[in-house]
Amino acid sequence: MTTLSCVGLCRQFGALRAVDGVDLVLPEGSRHALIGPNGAGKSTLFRLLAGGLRPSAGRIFLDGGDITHLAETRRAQLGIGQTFQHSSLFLSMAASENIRLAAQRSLGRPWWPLPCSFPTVRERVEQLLGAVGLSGRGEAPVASLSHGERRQLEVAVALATRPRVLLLDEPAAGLSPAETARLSELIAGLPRDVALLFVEHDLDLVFRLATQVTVMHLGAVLMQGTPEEVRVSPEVQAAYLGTGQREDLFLPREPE
Amino acid sequence: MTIQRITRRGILGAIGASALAGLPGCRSGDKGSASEGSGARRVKIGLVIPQAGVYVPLGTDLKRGWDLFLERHGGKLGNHEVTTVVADEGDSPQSGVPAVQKVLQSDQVDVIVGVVNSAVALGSQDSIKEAKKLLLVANAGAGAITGAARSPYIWRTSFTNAQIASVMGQHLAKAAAGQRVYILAPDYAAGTEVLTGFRKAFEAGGGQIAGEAKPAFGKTQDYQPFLAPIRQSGAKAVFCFFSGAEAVAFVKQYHQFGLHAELPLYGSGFLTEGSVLAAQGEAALGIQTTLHYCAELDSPANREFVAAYRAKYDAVPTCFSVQAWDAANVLDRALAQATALDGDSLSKALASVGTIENSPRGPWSFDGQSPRQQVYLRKVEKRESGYVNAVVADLGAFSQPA
Amino acid sequence: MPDWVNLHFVSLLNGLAIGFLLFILAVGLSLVFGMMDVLNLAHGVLFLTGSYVAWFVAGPSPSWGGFLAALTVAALVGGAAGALLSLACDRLSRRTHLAQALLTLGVALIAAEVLSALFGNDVHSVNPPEALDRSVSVFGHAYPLYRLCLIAIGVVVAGAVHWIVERTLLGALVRASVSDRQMVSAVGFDDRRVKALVFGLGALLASVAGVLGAPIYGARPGLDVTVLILALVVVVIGGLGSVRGALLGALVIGQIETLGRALLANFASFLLFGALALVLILRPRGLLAPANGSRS
Amino acid sequence: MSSTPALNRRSLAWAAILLATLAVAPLWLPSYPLVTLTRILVFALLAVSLDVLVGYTGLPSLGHGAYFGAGAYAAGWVAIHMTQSATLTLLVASASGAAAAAIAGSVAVRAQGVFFLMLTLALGEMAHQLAESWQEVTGGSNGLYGIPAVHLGTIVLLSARAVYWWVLSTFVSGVAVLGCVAASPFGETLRGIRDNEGRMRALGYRVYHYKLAAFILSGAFAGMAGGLLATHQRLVTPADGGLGTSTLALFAVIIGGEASLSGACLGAALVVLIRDSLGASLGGRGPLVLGVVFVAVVYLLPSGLAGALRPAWRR
Repeated sequence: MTTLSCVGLCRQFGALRAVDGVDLVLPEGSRHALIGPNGAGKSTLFRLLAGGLRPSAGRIFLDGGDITHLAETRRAQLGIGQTFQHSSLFLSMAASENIRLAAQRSLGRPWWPLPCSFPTVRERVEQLLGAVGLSGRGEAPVASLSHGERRQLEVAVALATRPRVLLLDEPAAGLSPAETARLSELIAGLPRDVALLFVEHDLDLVFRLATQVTVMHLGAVLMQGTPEEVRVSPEVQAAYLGTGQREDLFLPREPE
Repeated sequence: MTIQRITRRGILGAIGASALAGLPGCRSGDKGSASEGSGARRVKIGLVIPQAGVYVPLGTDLKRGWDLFLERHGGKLGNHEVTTVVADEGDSPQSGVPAVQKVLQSDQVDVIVGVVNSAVALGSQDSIKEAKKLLLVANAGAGAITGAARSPYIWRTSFTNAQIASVMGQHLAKAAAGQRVYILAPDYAAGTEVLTGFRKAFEAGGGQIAGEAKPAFGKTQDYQPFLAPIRQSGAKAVFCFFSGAEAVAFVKQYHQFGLHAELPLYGSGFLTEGSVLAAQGEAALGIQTTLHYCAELDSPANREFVAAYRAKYDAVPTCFSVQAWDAANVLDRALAQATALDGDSLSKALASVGTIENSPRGPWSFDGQSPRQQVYLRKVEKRESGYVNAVVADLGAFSQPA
Repeated sequence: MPDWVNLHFVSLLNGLAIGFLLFILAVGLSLVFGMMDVLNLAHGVLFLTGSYVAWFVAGPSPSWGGFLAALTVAALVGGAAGALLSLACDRLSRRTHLAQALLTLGVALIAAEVLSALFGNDVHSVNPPEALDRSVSVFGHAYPLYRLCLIAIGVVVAGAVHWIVERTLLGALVRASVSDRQMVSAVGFDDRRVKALVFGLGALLASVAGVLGAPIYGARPGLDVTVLILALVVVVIGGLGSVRGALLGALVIGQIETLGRALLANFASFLLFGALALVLILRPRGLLAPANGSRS
Repeated sequence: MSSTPALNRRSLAWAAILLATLAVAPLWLPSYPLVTLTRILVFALLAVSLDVLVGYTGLPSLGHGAYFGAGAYAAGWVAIHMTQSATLTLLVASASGAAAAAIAGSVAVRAQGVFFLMLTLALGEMAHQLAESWQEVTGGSNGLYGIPAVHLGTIVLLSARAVYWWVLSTFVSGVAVLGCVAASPFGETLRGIRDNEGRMRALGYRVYHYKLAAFILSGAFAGMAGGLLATHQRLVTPADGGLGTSTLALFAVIIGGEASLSGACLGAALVVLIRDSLGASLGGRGPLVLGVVFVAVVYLLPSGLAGALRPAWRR
């Protein structure tokens, strides 16, 4: 049963076609990686799927229903969780409160006007703190967390709402090898029914975790397939490393 | 006229207007009422006048009139040694009402004199009633103070808005018979009272109103949008009521846009009274107004008052100075006969004060706790000493219209 | 001319005069806010300073020399005050906008009281320079000559500011700072000097507007608040940080304050804020917000 | 600011001591300082209600006086024409504050940052103008005067002491309720919106509805403070709900230190003290003193009065 899919998705900024006719299918339990050089339109595609950006053309479906015109909030309520490339957290609060705020929306009653704490939410917070490796750091204010810890907290906050579709935007960026290893354990340990789409430049992580890979280049899908197919494909190497001579990249070509 | 113009200084100004004034030259601390002094009888009077905000020029005139009377009577009123406690009314009831409460409760004064702003006078009624102390209003002109919301403890030595305006209405009905008049006043309580007073008297005398406009109060600096319709209304004369900065702006722009040549301008006396006239300058020439006082009045009492005022302050007295002078005047007579200093006995004494024949504004008497007084027609003329409101005629004695 | 225009010609013309005066006042506030995110509540007091300078230097009925002297003194005083205010605000650059606004409000309160201590609380009116102190007939309607000149001055100032912002290095820096301040300092410009210059220019224009506005509004306590609110409305309606926005906002408010009051006399008091509310409801970022929408 | 709102043991002890001294104040305070203290409490409740909006939800409003004025006029009008029961007038005041806030909020909450600030300023000024020109109900610029003293059961709240105790008890219950709400999940959601509205949307929170709820809640308590004003001053004028009051309330919150109810109270006390008592004795130089205090506080106390009192690590 397909969870999230998009057909002919486009987004134009003036003349620039940042996302150009992308078709993507994300079935339940898939571990789908999205790779491509900078400026290929990966983040833009993410924001289109999450609802932060309105598409110029094309349609997006969730469990068969058309969610193209649904607002970001509504899509989140339907189970689409996302992390951000630049950590977007609640700086005046502690780490555990950040997670609690996210978990409270679905597990607790966020509009409850009297002080109280929901046991299910508390458990969820402890569990997630442990899962992302922040178990001792619950009470630390976010402002005092290191960059790596913030990336881990990002993932914990996204997971707190028990999303059915999880969009991770470069979760491993700036992590130390140890933290990256912990992150891949966490992702590997995700429940089978969660559909995961993640953008990543750390190709080792990609090839270890992903079951499906889509390579994007200049806004369009260059190739889709299993990690092995993508690893050996010449087009991908050309897209990443450039065509022919190396100089083309750096020296202006003399006019023929 | 109630210069009760809450020129909302908004963010910056409304904050001002402190409530407890400095206590110039008299003992501070709040010892109980001083009436039981050794031998000589004493009275403590709270002078509530604006010392901050846009009404400060009025506060200054009121204080000068009060001080001058005390100085010329050896600091005594009705053989009572007077202690004056000054409190700053500011420019809004937010500061005025606390000032009245302060002199009542903290300074334990026997009588309160002053109050420029009608909202303060009306707002302080309850504290005055509970304290059973006399409030002698020296300016606030809202009719309700001694009308609908009358209280035995609140008397007034100034005027009511409608009183001054209705006299001009009566006069114009005769003088400008058959000519339609356009009327104009700011959109607030006093402005409405003036226009209703004028309209009732003018239409009773057979006059016709050509049109009416009420510019936003305190928020209008440029009157051009209100001058254009005047020309189109086919009016032959204009009656208006503005005070302070608005009076200056209106009269100058009336002149700049060339209306002064075609349409003679009439007004309630405050349009050209005091420091406003100097700022208007040539634009005010020829404007006729009605008011219960004029510094040019040729009576022995006024000549002596103006000379003394000019000698002490090097300034020409205004109707505000006379109002405070007369407040001291009636207190002087009331305290002479009063048995005690509480509100009831002082009210009784005031009721039997009779005619104040030696007042600079001419003889007047209380009629329903507000003055029944002569109202004069004045016209702005240029003298070598500058512009003055010359007396044209004494239009007779008038009380507070119903 | 069509009858309707003829009927309200003077109001339309007056709307232009008041509009341009508001533009000279408000353009500084818009650039400073767009560039530095500082809501300068002392802008009104700068205008009032200009008005008092006009009364003090030029006197009630000024000659040409007196008026020009007043303009230069106001320009110097305003520019210096603006630069100082910019340095003062800069010390709070890491604080919230409201903290900076609180600082400017404190400064405004102090300055207003100092002015009323220096010049008293009476109303001081200033006549236009003699040569301009008369009415002329424009298409058969009497209209004060001074206000016509005001329109001319306004056009010149609008052109000058537009030229500075669009064509000069300082202008480029201003526009760059409006979109991304970190990048400007990263590229090597001393951020503080640029801000002091822009704040000074804005304040200079506000004081000059004070002198120009003196013959219309005079100089009195309380004028600073009225003018500040007008400037804030103009800036917000026009969109923050753009000269075109400030000009459009000023002309719109100029017309509302004149034509609007003439047409809807009994709603006069509601007009200004009704218009502001309406614009903000329809266009939450102002009529002409800069393309990228300044980060407010 | 620390994670747990100021409800932990130490500040509760502080609050208890303060409450005790306030409760016995009328026994030793002469009447005029008592009236000033009453005025401080009324204004402090307004500042606290505004802090829910400014400090907790991150929505600085320059028109909060309008709901204060709405509550005051409603309470005054009801006291004159219908009933003098203290509780009823207070309820009517809170309800009308909430209603006014609902109408204004539904429009204002859509805007962001300075545009929200200016929209609240515009709506506040229109309410102020309505109070000036709606002569029949609000008494126009002379204000609504002659509001009778209200009674609580059989006790008529006339003497300064009776009014003071009524205002104190309402103030304490108001601040207590708002303190609870601040510490509740709803309060935490508001703080989330203040910190990072975008992320809250991405987590599925319908931000508009929470902001509107905060606006109405804050308007209700501003209306309640307005009701206390009508009871205490027995006079309501347009200036009470005007720009002056709104600005003072906003900057009292900022001086006090945002997002701390105790800070808002301290800020309010300082502002009213300067405006009413200290400023007065300088012969009209009140605004000058206030200006100097504003500049001093913004430079010397970066985290406001409340911050200065709380130990550094919990900042």
